[in-house]
Amino acid sequence: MEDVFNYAPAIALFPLVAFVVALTFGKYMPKKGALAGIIATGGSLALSVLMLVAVASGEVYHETLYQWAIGDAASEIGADGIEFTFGILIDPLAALMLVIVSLIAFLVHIFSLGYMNAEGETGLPRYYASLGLFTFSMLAFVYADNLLMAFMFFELVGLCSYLLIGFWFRTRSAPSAAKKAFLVTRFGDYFFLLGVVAIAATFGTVAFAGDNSFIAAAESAIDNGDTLFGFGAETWVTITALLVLGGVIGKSAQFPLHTWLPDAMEGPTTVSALIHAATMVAAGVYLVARMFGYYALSPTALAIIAFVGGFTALFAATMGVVKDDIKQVLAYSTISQYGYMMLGLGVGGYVAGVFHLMNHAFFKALLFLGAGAVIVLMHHEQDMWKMGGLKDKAPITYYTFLAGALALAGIIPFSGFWSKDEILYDALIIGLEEPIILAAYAMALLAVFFTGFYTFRMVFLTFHGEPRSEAAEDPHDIGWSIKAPLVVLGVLALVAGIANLAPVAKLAQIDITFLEHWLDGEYGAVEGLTYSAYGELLAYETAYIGGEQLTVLIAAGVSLLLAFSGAGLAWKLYSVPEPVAHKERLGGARQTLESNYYQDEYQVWLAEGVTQPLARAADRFDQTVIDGVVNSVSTASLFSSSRLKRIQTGLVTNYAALLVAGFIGLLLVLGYVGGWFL
Amino acid sequence: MALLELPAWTALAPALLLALTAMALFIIDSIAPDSRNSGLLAGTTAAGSIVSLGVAVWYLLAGVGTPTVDGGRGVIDVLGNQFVVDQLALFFMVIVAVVTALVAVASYDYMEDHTYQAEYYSLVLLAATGMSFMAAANSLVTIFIALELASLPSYALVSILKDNRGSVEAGLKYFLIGALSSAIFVYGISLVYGATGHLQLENIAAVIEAGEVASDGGHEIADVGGLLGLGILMLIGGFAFKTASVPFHFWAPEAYEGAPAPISAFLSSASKAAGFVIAFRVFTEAFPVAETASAIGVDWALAFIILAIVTMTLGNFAAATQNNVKRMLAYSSIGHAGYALIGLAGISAGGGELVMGAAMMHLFVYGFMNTGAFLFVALAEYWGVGRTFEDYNGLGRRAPVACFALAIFMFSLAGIPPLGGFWSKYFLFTGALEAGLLVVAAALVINSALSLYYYSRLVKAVWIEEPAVERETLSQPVGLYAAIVVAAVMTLALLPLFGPVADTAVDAATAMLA
Amino acid sequence: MMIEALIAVALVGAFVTFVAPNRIAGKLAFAISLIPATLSLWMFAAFDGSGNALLDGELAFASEFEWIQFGEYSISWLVGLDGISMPLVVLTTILSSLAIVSSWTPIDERESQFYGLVLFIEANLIGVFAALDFFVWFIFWEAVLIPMYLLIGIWGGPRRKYAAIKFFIYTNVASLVMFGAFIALVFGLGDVTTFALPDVTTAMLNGGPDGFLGIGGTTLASLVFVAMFLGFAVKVPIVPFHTWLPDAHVEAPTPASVLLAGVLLKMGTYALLRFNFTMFPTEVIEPFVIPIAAIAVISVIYGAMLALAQTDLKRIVAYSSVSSMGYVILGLIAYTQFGVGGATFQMVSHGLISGLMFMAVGVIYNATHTRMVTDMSGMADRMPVAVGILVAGAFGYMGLPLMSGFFGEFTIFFGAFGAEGLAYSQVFTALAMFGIVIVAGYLLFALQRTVFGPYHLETDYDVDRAPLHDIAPMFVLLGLIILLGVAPELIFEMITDAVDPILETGGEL
Amino acid sequence: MTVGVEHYVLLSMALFAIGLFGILTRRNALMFLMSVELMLNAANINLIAFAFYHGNLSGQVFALFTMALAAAEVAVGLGIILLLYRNFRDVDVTVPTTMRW
Repeated sequence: MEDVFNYAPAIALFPLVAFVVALTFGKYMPKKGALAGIIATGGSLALSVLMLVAVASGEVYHETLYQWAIGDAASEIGADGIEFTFGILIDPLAALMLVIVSLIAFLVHIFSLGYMNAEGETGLPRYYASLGLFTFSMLAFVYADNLLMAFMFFELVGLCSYLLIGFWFRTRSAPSAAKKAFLVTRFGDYFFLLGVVAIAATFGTVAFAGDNSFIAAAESAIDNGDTLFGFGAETWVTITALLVLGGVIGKSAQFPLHTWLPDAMEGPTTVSALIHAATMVAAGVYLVARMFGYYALSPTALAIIAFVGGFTALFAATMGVVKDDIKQVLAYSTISQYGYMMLGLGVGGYVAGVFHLMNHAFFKALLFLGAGAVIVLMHHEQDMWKMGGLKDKAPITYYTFLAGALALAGIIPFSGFWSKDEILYDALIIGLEEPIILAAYAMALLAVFFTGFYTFRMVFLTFHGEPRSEAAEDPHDIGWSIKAPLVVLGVLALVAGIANLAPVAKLAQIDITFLEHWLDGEYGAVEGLTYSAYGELLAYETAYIGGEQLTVLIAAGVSLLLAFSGAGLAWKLYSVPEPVAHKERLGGARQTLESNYYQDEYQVWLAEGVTQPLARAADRFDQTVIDGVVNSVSTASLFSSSRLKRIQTGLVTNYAALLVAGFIGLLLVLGYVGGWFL
Repeated sequence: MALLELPAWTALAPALLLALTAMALFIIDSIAPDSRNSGLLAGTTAAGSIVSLGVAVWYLLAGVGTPTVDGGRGVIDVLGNQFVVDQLALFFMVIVAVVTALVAVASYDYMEDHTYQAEYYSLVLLAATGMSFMAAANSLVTIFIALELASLPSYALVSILKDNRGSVEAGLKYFLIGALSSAIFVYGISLVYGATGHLQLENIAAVIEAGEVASDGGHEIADVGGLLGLGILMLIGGFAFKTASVPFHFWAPEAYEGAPAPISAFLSSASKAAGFVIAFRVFTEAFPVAETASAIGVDWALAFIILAIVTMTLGNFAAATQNNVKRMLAYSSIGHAGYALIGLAGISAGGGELVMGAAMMHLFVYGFMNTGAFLFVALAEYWGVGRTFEDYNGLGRRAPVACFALAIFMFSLAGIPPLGGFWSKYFLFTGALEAGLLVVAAALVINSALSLYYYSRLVKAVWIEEPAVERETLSQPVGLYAAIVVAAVMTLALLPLFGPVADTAVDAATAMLA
Repeated sequence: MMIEALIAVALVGAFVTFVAPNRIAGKLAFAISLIPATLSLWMFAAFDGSGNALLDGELAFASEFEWIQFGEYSISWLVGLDGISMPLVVLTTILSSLAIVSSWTPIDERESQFYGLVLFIEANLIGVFAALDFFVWFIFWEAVLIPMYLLIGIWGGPRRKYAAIKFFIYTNVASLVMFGAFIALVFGLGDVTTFALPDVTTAMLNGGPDGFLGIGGTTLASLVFVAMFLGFAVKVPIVPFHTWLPDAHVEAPTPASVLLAGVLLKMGTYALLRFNFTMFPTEVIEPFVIPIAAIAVISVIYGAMLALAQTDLKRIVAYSSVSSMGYVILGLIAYTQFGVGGATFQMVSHGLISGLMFMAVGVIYNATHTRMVTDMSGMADRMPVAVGILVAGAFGYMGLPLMSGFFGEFTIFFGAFGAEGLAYSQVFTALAMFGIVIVAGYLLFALQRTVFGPYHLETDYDVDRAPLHDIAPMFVLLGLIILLGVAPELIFEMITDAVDPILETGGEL
Repeated sequence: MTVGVEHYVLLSMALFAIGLFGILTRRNALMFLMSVELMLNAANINLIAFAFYHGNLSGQVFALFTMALAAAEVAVGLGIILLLYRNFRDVDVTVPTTMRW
């Protein structure tokens, strides 16, 4: 079975080929490169599934395939050489993620046929090429076997995101949004790269897995109580872990680097679905999961992750409440949901985090594609206040979208409920010991309410009530290529939860937590990259409110209650024939919420109010002072020249006089030195 | 090489040949007084100087002057040591002959329709003879005579354009300053004679080394140190005049600007070189550093250090903002005099032969690049395009070859590779450093930066600037072009082929300082 | 004799082109330039050198003979290649060929002179990287000035005369200072009577100078180190000696900019590596480590900030070159294999990328006759291919992985971070690294303003797709950039091989 | 009684100074020329006196050469002064100032 792994590189290479094909021949091809993309991603999907099966059959794959650079570098812990390589690591986590990514990519490619091609877009080859490049980078990132390789493809997906957000480059807003997206994430990546460099310089390796992985090295360093770059080993690990976290926060749009994601909605909705909901944004969280062992070594780092996650979850949810643009709502919900995943990982809920990552990938992709469908229906109108009543006109869209919404809101039995609930549960049991985690838990819990509210506000405004515009009266019709992906994802949104019915398992004492076993390497696993292995590293105490089962019930109950009440409120307010905005009820909070807590303002201010004036000042300084000195030298010498040549008066008698004077001067000097006058 | 068979006086052949050619010209002129056959005259002059050049080179190759221990033929002295022919002498005879030849060829076109051609060429040759003799003169008497023999025709040559106010003014100023300087010079000679009782260089040296004057009951030389010092200083004045060094340079800008361009080339290259050769000879032979210093209480090199710095600075700074190309070149040649003076300034220190050798190389390369530059001005005057930088604008379009040569001369003067000027300038820099003349070296850096400005300014004018006036195609006078091209080719070729020059120069210097 | 062949072909070619008629000059020059290009590629393949040229390593294609005797000092023609100079020679020849092609469009007067000068520069640049005797090296080093002065001065922009003379004098003065310092060093070494760099290096590392003009040996060494550093700092250029660069770049015609940024700046860093960081024993460098590292960081950040304030595309790229050179200095001073090796790699990489950027900007300028960010927008609408390449180049400049720039920068950062000899190396690295954010800032800003958004152009020219011979060279460069980004070992191996001896002799800084 | 050599030297120096003074003050070209002659003759006095003092003849011989050359110099000088008069209608040396700076 393991020989299938020899095809592992192809998973990423197919889309790369598609990229080249679409870029070069795209404009001559029937579907402008779409077919190449579909075939490639299809192939990747098939191979990924094969990998999944292979792993299920107990195999794992960890090979170094290509040597990028080797050299001598005395690392802090004494290793004196280092290799930077490209390699593939396929373990349960990677295999799972491969399937998710290739599946979504495949579906999005198909969807694009209806969304882009049918709409007669120009520049389709560019579009499909970018998609192909993205899929390639993302898949390569997923099964990267070392941190540097991960970083490199982490950057590349950023590039693709830039290109795709700016797809409609003839507008003013899209390029600006693209720039912002790249810059903000780049700011995070700065810390990431610093972290990579630091880890490489510290441990002389950047491998994720194996005995010579930096995780193992860090562990032993902590055990030996080494001093690394003048810090205690654990402190240093924390520092480097947090540096890497910078990249995570940037990519996964966590506070305070979340501001780019809403703007990123300037891109085609398909792109939003693939990149800015399901996969690229997940890269950050995935990275944390990938090197979870490293974070597990540092309680501080974990606590920070958890808190940031919890805070972001609430923070973003509140902003989603007041948005009128359907994609904006989804954007903020995405931020919020990734907050949950961070929280889950932060509290050591490795399985929960990954679980939610998977579910979210499905239902958020679904929701975005659904939104895309709605936008097609609405002749590219995105304001929910202009929609309404689409329920009957586009049933498939409606029901799939509803499935996604229920999952997002966390309504049992939809997938979102299970994963979110598990996260909250994990947070709770830790929180009972750690107050800061408890705070994070509280915020996340509160966010559940808002999630339910904005989700169903969106649903009701879009699909229920009376049509509020002639576009809504007679919607544009949509083809199979749009419907099919929606159905597939809709089903997944409904059933994906089965993968890990933890509460049920705990209550009914039956062993149905497949995902947990999966990630715990019961089928196949790489040494040290298993849930239980991480568990040993974790330093968290857990506590229960009167027994485990009770705690489970309480946790699930509370979150469900909140979700329902949020949804109920939305139903109360908006599920009416003629819904009206209720924002004024928010009073003072409204302005703050609508302007997103002035996050963009201060970041823009940092860029335009601080940096640019600084740059201009530097430029003035350069022009006047530094260059001024240079020029003044020449000016001075030319001036002195024009003065000096005046002694050549043209009067020969002056010459004689000057000559004699000069001679006497020389005489005096020599005479003085030679002492002739003494 | 049947040289030994020749009588000793033939060692002076390079100089004598020049004199003979002058005579020949007189004969030609007296046969056909009002002939304008400039071809014949210029040809004769060129031929004579080329023969003289050939002989000088032949002697050098034959090993005249190289110490017999090195398989050479040793130094040959003539007329009871009034003249000596050694490598130094031959080296400078070569320079003089080269410049003369170039000037003669160039003058063929420049003086084409000039009345007094025979006079012109014979004067050139007489001056050249004087300079050639200066190279060999070995006694203050012969030095003074040779120097005057070089000067007097020069005065006449500068003012040979009788109806050209500039030429006459130049001649006048040159002459007046010259007369004054030679008076000072000869007075200096008298004082040295008074102090030592000798006019022949090595005898003077002998007295100074002995530390006492034998002829009169033997009193200490130090007693007359002031007298000797003043005399030496006045001698320096004489050389400074000939080499156009501050403060005796005042004649140079006007003389070079006013004189016919070939003459400017002649004076600024050959005459300057001649001035330096006597300075080298006198100060290496007659006034051995240490003893003289003990006698007059001061190292005379100090005077040259001061002169070098002041001269190069004044020359370059004054040149930087000139508008008249010829005048700019005049000042630049003052600046180069300053560079060459480093050779004398550094003699006293260890490794003096390197400095002096470098200075000699510089004068050699200078003989090509500076002559070439002035000849280009001659060409411009021949075309009648005007005298200022603006007038030169865009010449590169019309006369690419000449302007290419000009670029070569300018960059070579600026000491930028891949051109001959690079070696000599950087060897001077190197020598100055080894001699420990850090101040001088620093001055050299500053000045060469400034010189870059005005040299490139001329290149800019001919190659970069747009022509101010649209001019029809320019004629291509054979002689001028030939001279310029030859000079340019030599300047270029001296980069790879600099070895022999460097060897000869350093050997000569070593021999003098030995 | 291979190196001589390279130089000779270029020189002869230069002369031939100079006298050739204008209309064929471009094609002719390109044809001629292909000879050294292919030749150097063959040499690259056949490269059999090992070790460092100055530290008695195995030279490739070496040749030596006596040239000039100056007193007791002998100057000999000594050329040869090692792992450091080989890639740079290839870079030079290839970039020259491409620069020639890229100038077919913009250069429309006095072509023969133009292409002659370009070939002349090429010859000298090859010489600079191949020469191993100080005087020979210095001749080529200085000879570059003349053609560059003329290229900027004749075919440059409105302020070309000012820019040309500024470049000319500024760099020449620096060279004089450096020259004097080195000569003083050789005299200080006493028993050394050649200017051959290997001999000087050996003498330096075995005891160093025993003083000159009453200056003690160690003091002399330090003084010379500083003087030479300053001399090269102008050429690199390092803040605050950089002000000639933007002027020269902005005024220079595209191909000149390509060569200037692509190769001429590398002369400075190359010389720094060869002289300051190879010849001098570590105890001499020691006191200057912190200041130099500080200067490097300042160059990176300050240069980037300056670029941020510009609205002229060429000026932006020019200042970003200052910034990038800061990385190189940081890598050199890190004094580790990855630091120095990465710095050398970055020389090549930056040569390719900045060359590409200048070409792309040039192509846009050919079409729009403006370089002002404020004058245009939406260029991607009219010249998609050129813009595509510009964007690719910009991301290369930002250090996008799998492009050469990333490898250079990453290795430099990695080498610097753990550098034992550099106190606070982590802080310096972190500060310098922030350049990658600023560079993204100004490049993306420029892209957003110029190539994206609705099409608009201030100048009234109708913009059309660029001709193939403008695009082709950029594709070649892009290919090389990606190739080196994916397979850096192609040259990194020989580089490290040549770098190691330096570090061994130096010992730990 | 014999006159000490130093008196001759003082005399010649005085003469030299007079000549120099003339050069610095007189603007008439001929006066200028004569002053130069004075300076040359000052040198001659020295030479002859010293020749007498040192008891060798080279000084005297040289003095003869000097006179001859002085004569030649005057010849050339007068020629130039003639030209000066022809072109500037004046023998004032401060008149020709077309070339300066």
